[in-house]
Amino acid sequence: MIPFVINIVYFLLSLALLLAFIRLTRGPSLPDRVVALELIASVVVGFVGVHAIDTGISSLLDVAIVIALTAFLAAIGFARFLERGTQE
Amino acid sequence: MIGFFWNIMLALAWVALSGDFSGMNFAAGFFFAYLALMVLQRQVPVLKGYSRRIPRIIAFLVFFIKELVKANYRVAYDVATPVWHMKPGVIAFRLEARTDVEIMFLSSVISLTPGTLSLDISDDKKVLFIHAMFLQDEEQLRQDLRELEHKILKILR
Amino acid sequence: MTDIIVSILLLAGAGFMLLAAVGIVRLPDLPTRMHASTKAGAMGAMFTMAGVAFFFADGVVLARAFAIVVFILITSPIAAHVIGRAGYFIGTPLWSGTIKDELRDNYDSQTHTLRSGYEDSPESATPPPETTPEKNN
Amino acid sequence: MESLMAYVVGILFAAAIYMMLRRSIVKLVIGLILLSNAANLLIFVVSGMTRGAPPLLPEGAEVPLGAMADPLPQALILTAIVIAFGVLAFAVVLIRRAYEVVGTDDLDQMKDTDT
Amino acid sequence: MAVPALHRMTGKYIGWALALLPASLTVYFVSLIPALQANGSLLIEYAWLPGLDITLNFLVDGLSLVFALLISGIGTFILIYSGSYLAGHKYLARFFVLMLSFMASMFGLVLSDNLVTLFVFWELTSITSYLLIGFNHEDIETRKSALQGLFVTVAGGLALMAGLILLAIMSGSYSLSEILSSNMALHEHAFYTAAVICILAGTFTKSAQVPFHFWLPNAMAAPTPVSAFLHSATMVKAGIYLMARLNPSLGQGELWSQALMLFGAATMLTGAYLAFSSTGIKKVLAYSTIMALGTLTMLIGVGTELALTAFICFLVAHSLYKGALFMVAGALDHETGTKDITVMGGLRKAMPITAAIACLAALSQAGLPPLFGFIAKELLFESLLESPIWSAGLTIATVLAAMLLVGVAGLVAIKPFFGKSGNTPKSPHEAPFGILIGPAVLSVTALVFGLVPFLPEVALLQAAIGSVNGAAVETNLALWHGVNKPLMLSVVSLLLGWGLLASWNRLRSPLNAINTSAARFGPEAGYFKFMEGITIIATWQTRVLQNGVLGLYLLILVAVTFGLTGYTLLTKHGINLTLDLADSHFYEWGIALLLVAAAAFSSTTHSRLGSVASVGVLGFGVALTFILFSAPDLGITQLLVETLTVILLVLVLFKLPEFGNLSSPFERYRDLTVAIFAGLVMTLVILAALDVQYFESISSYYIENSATLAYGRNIVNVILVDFRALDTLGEIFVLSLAALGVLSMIKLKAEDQHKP
Amino acid sequence: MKTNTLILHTAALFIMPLQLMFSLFLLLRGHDEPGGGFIGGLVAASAFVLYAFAFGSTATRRILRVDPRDLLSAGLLFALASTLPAFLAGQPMLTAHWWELPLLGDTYLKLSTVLIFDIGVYAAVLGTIMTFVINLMESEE
Amino acid sequence: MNLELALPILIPLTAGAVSIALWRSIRYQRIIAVLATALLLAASVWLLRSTIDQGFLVMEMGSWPAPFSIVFVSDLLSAIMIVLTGIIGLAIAIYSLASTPKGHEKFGYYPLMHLLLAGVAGSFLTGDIFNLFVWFEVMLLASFALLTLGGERAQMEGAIKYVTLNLFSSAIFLSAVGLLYGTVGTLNMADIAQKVATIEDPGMVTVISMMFMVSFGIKAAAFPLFFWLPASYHTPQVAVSALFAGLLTKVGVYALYRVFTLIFTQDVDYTHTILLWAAALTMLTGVLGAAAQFEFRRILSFHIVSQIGYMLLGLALFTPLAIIGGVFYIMHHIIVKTNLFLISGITYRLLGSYDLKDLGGVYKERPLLALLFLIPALSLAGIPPLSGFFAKFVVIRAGLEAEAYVVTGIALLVGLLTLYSMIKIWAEVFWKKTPEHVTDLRRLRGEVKEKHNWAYFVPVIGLAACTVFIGLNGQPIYELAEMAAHQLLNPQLYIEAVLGAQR
Ligand code: NA
Ligand code: NA
Repeated sequence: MIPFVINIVYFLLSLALLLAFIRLTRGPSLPDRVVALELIASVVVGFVGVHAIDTGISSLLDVAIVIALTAFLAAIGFARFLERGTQE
Repeated sequence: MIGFFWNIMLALAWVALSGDFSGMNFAAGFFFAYLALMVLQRQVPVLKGYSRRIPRIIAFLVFFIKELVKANYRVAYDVATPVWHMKPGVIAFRLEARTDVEIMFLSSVISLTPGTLSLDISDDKKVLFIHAMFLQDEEQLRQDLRELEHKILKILR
Repeated sequence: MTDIIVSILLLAGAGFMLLAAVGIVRLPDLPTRMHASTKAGAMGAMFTMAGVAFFFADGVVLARAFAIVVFILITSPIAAHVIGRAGYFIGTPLWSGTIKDELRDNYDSQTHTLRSGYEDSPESATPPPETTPEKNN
Repeated sequence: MESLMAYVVGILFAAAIYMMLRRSIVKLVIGLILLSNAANLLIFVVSGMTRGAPPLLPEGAEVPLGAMADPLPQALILTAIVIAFGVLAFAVVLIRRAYEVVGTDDLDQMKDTDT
Repeated sequence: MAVPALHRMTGKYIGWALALLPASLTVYFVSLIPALQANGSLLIEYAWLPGLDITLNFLVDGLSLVFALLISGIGTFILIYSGSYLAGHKYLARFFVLMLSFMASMFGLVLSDNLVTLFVFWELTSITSYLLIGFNHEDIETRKSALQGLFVTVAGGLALMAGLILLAIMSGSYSLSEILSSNMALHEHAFYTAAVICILAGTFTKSAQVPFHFWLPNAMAAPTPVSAFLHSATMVKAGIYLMARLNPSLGQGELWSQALMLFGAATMLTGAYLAFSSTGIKKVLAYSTIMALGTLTMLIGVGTELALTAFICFLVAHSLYKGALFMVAGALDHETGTKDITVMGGLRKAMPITAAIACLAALSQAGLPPLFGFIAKELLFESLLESPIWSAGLTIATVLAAMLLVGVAGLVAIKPFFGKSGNTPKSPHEAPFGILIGPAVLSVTALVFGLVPFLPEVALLQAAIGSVNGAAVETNLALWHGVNKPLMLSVVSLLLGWGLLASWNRLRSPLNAINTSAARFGPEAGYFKFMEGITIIATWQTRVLQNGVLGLYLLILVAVTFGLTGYTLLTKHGINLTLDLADSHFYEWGIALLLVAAAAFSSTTHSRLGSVASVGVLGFGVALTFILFSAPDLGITQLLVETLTVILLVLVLFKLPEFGNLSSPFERYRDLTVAIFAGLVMTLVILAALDVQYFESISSYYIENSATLAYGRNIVNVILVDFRALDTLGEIFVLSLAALGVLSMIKLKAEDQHKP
Repeated sequence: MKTNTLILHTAALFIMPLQLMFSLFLLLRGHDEPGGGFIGGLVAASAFVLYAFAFGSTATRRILRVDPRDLLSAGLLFALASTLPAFLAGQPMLTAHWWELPLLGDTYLKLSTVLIFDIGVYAAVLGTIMTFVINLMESEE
Repeated sequence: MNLELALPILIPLTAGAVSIALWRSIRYQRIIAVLATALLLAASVWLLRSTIDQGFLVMEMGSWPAPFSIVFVSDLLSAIMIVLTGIIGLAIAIYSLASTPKGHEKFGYYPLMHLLLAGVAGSFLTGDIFNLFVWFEVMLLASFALLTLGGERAQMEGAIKYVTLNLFSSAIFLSAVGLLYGTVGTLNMADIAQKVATIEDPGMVTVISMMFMVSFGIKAAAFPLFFWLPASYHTPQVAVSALFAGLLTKVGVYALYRVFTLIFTQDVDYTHTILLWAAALTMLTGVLGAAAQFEFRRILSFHIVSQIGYMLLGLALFTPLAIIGGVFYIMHHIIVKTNLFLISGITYRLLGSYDLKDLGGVYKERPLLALLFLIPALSLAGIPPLSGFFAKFVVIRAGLEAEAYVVTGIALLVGLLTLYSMIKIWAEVFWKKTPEHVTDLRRLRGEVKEKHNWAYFVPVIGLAACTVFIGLNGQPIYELAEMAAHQLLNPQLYIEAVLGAQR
């Protein structure tokens, strides 16, 4: 049962990745793209979790910790950019 | 929060001293450190009331997760159905929270709660501007937010 | 039994992620998209991690999964806040169906100040009446 | 998976080179990023891709219990990633500085030094 | 280096002081004459670079001794002469340094036993000659002339080097004595033709043979002592020396003798004609030198014993009279302030001694008895009359040349001193003693040798002739052989020459006109075309290749890289475009799709931040690939680096403009084609590499020993910090270098701006 | 645009210590589990980058206490110092040395040149990235 | 253990790290600069001595056995290159004391110099193909930073090209390493060589060798991959130009020599023929490029390209004599080319320009400097008896013996054109009258006393002395080259030294 479910989960997550990427390409504004990027980071966390179960390797969770702790920095960077950009 | 930080530091010290870097050992270290801080908090002012908060935090988490699941359904429904039921808008929410930590915590929780998103705080820190997805019943929303705020302040104060 | 719980949790997690993704594709403007991505993303991660914790049924893994959830809960609203705010202030258009905007009027784009509308009221613990703050334009 | 990834790597190389051939210095930098990603992936692909067997020995074990992914290319790629990062940081600041002093982002206008 | 110090000590007598050096050498060389051996004897032996068979062995035989004596003897007087001629010149010390260096190189050239050593000195003479021609280097024409001389002689020198190497390969030795003593039939060797052509290219340029003769008259920009010494007596004869030297080995081939006769005769005629039609006294002398050089070459080509005897005699005679005439020309120039013969006249009153010396030398040049020049000319005619081939043609040519030469001698010796007084810039006086001693001694020597020819013959010339011939030769030099064919020819040429001289003033303008129009097609024009051509080609090449457009540079690099790789793959391995659908899970397809989409979007979007975000997605995709395929450390690193990269880009980009659309559609399609080609080649190479995994990886060692020997369970980390820690050490230095570079780029500029 | 950074400020103060601790954790146990000096250094750098975004470059310099460049050189010198024991023992460069320092009772502090090396890597990576970021931010201001 | 094998990288790395730590104290950095490079030279001579005595020195880093460890290997080629690195390092360090602008010193000039030397030394010593990549990057980043130090417009334009094209090269190199590892499963060059030799159908190896050839060809500035060099080498301050001119491209050449004698000898007819034509065209395009230039350092830069061709010719002909010639040429070239750049710096100092049009009159006022120029310039042009002559002589002889007439002819022609360029510089800078617009002649006449003036001349005189020494006393140098060539043409020796005879 688990392998079947896991495949479904992989499928859903892949779909989520691609959909998020579609938003990233469409924009239209930079914040829209950033939101999509953030979501992709979250989906990768999901991928990591599922993969940890799939392979039985709990060490993979460290990857998820890193994403959780640092991925949002990119968003802050972009936001900073936007703030600076309109200053001029 | 300083208490929590110290708790973690002590736990890490425990781990380092025992030379066993496993997670279980860390948990043990955390527990022992918690006990130690419980004892200490009477003497050290910044640690005041630290030990009492852990149970409250857990209680809040349970409440929060419940809210999260409940309200997520509404967003899900609207996203999944072809017609938009939402009535989005930005509202100004007068804050009771005063300190930066309180405000930050509240705004984060609001952002995590489905249907609401903290946009910004007024310069005098009195009002939180919130984007809400379902402004069909604004009063109800404001009441819910107020309740949430109270619960948070209870933990933090 | 574990398998079933884990499966449900994983499917829920993945479902939320997909929901978030569909949300950001479908929803009409930046704030609404952010509603979808922030919440559903966090939810998805939470459920997935719960599944992981159940699957391994191990203290260390539990601690890690818990840490991941906590971290996501801390960081994702911060990201949402900075992006949402920046997006709003650079003038990303709101959906035409937006019914209310109490921020726009309090923001002075020349001086970059954001008023609360309560500048004169005292620092009281008692909440003021829950009405729309009077506009003093 | 390796054969599929061979195509992906090829496409990454193509995209990288196409970007590097553009006249805008910003595109040049994007091209450099793509290029280093492509090269790293190439190493990963040609030295064999193994599913679900990271080169971590279980606690207490001295030798692996089963087959294990090749750790050596991973170490190489890790080194290459970090080097590429350093290089990229340099390149990024370089293009900014070049833009400041030359006053254009058009590479075709940066040809005074050659002849 | 001691010269400047000596200059300070001796003041204006520096020339005399330095002349002691060659003078003592002359004595030394004379002392060697009695001990001369048939095969020559080694003076010094020193293994310079034995690995390459390069030795510093000096060999003395008749030929080299003749040359050595010419160098040291004439050199002695030239140094004295220079001291007076250039008295008070600011850079006299530098001049003497160069002269002495040249002299030393010249000695080395004629005495070397080793081909490479000989070549070393050969090139040194070219360089010192260059520096001496350009002694008055602030004048642009002088610099051009110096360059021309150098360029032509070095070009020939390079050919000579190849030729000498070929010769060494043929004969198996770099030692002249070994080559000459071995009796190999070199002309049957496959390399013979190439070697001869290369060597002759070297000697012809050095000795100003047609068509390379044009540099020599231009070299007259040098101070007169230089012209007298280098460009008449010694350096230009280096080529002659080498041909004479190699004649025994290479002379058996027809190519050798015919080429020498042909080019020699042509040079002789050209030189004689140009000498006669020139007006500058130094030019006249230079062209007559060319004529003499041609004659010498021709005589080697004829190659009979008689011809070689004539060769040696003519060589000596020419060196004596030409050295003297040049020094006289210098004296005239020095005293009158002009080099133009047309304005000189009647100088015998003001400069009687000079006039006497000039007459003596000119008589020798014209081949009149009782001077040594006469003996040489008689031998010349005689040998040509007996030449095995082309006898008639060569004889006629030589008579013509001799006739012109008589005219030339008259021009130099009679025109300035007799007749009407000219209008010269300076009012002339007799030249000082230092200037006159040289030409006087040389002319008198020519007279003495003419009167008692057996003196040099017995002592030296016979041995020299033997060296050129490769075997001993019996000779019998005498002033008077009775009335014979050669004498008749001499008389004919004398009379005709006299006639020419008489009509010189009338001939001058038509000859000038002919020369100017001929010059447009002459070899010198070729030289200028060549130099111009180099510049044109160079400029064109630079414009095409080094055009400053980075895109084109990169395009070429990419095309070469993948063209070469792809071609090699196609021809050496074969291509195989496969795609195994079964071995990938569907979600892996999803990730692959994400990677491709992210790459494609980031390289096609018009939004630079969209591109950056897309690159971020690509990073996530790559990280995911790492994670799914057992590389968690890589995944983590990739994620962190990607985030930091995005942050860096964002920090920097806001100072930069949006993407512009700068390229034309053609450029875009061209680049796209190349990029797709590159990607395709990469794919094919990877697919091919996946097929051929010849050996097991060495990684099993790390896996087995990580825990037990390196005490770590994360093998990747153990490799990074222990098994291959050096990589990591290098890597952190790379990072720190990037940091330093960034730091200086940002901060150094800021500091500049603060400066006033 | 307005620069109200209350939320970011406060959040940074919470998150940064977490990141820093996690980075040390990654550094110390990197020999056995995913992590190590690089990854640890990158995470630590993220922490300071967050701080820099929230509070600006001057404040970040203040909490770093030393110039990032000094951090960098300290890292390099640490890594080089780890070659000293092998050097003194006359062994090939970078030969690892392991020591167990006895602490109270039967606990030991495990030290090795490998760890020193990894710490050097950590510091160098942190120093490098902070040099990039702080200087870039200063050049904007 | 062979300490001398580690010192050539440990000394500059430590000096670099310490110099960064002493960032604010320029005085100490200057002292360390000279001290460390002098130590490096001493260590390199020690290394050369040991290598001559023992043939090969091998150090297995971390005491792990080869091929699992990274090994440092010194054969004669490596040792020679290291000695040259030491010589150039010391010369540049001393010269820099006088020539480096204050601002550059304050922003890490000295640490960058040390680390560049470390990268170069590491590249010469490593016996591991990936480690070579790492040292290449160290060198590359150091050169990036040095190239941009100062931030002038020309520097930035040049640097963008330099950086881009070199990074492309690095990416190709890295990919090639990956492909090679994928095919033979090892990184140790000796191990690779041994394994490649046993492959029956080595077509794929040849394919990979092309990528190495291109990548190293870019680093070496071979035709048609050299564009980055003339675009950038004249832009930084002169000591940096000189350092680059002496060492950087030679690392590429060294790498080509290493892999195309040790590893990729399975299809010599194909690979080395490509090299041969690349060599010929490199010589020709380089020298023609120089002929079109009228700026001191640009002329010199193009000549680097041209002479790389000679070095490649040695490798391409692949006969013992040819390799000897190539090695000899490398030794000669590094010293001479560095010196010429240093001299261009002095004339720049005297007259304030690198443009030949704005220079002149140096021979008249500074005869010693003129002599110091003539030595390397004529040596570069292959005029005997200077070092360049023997280098050229050997290569030409090897070419003729190998019956490669066209290429040899080109080599000869290129020698002539090289002389043409050097003479152009001589005539314009030294012979010509000082141009009218130069009004302040006090510097030229030496009437202004310069601080640290000695530091300009000591290295120039030292390098000129080396050139003359090699010319007059070529035998020991030739023997070195001969031994190096012997080792290069017998890769079995290298393999046995690294992996032990039992394998
Ligand atoms: Na790279
Ligand atoms: Na390079």
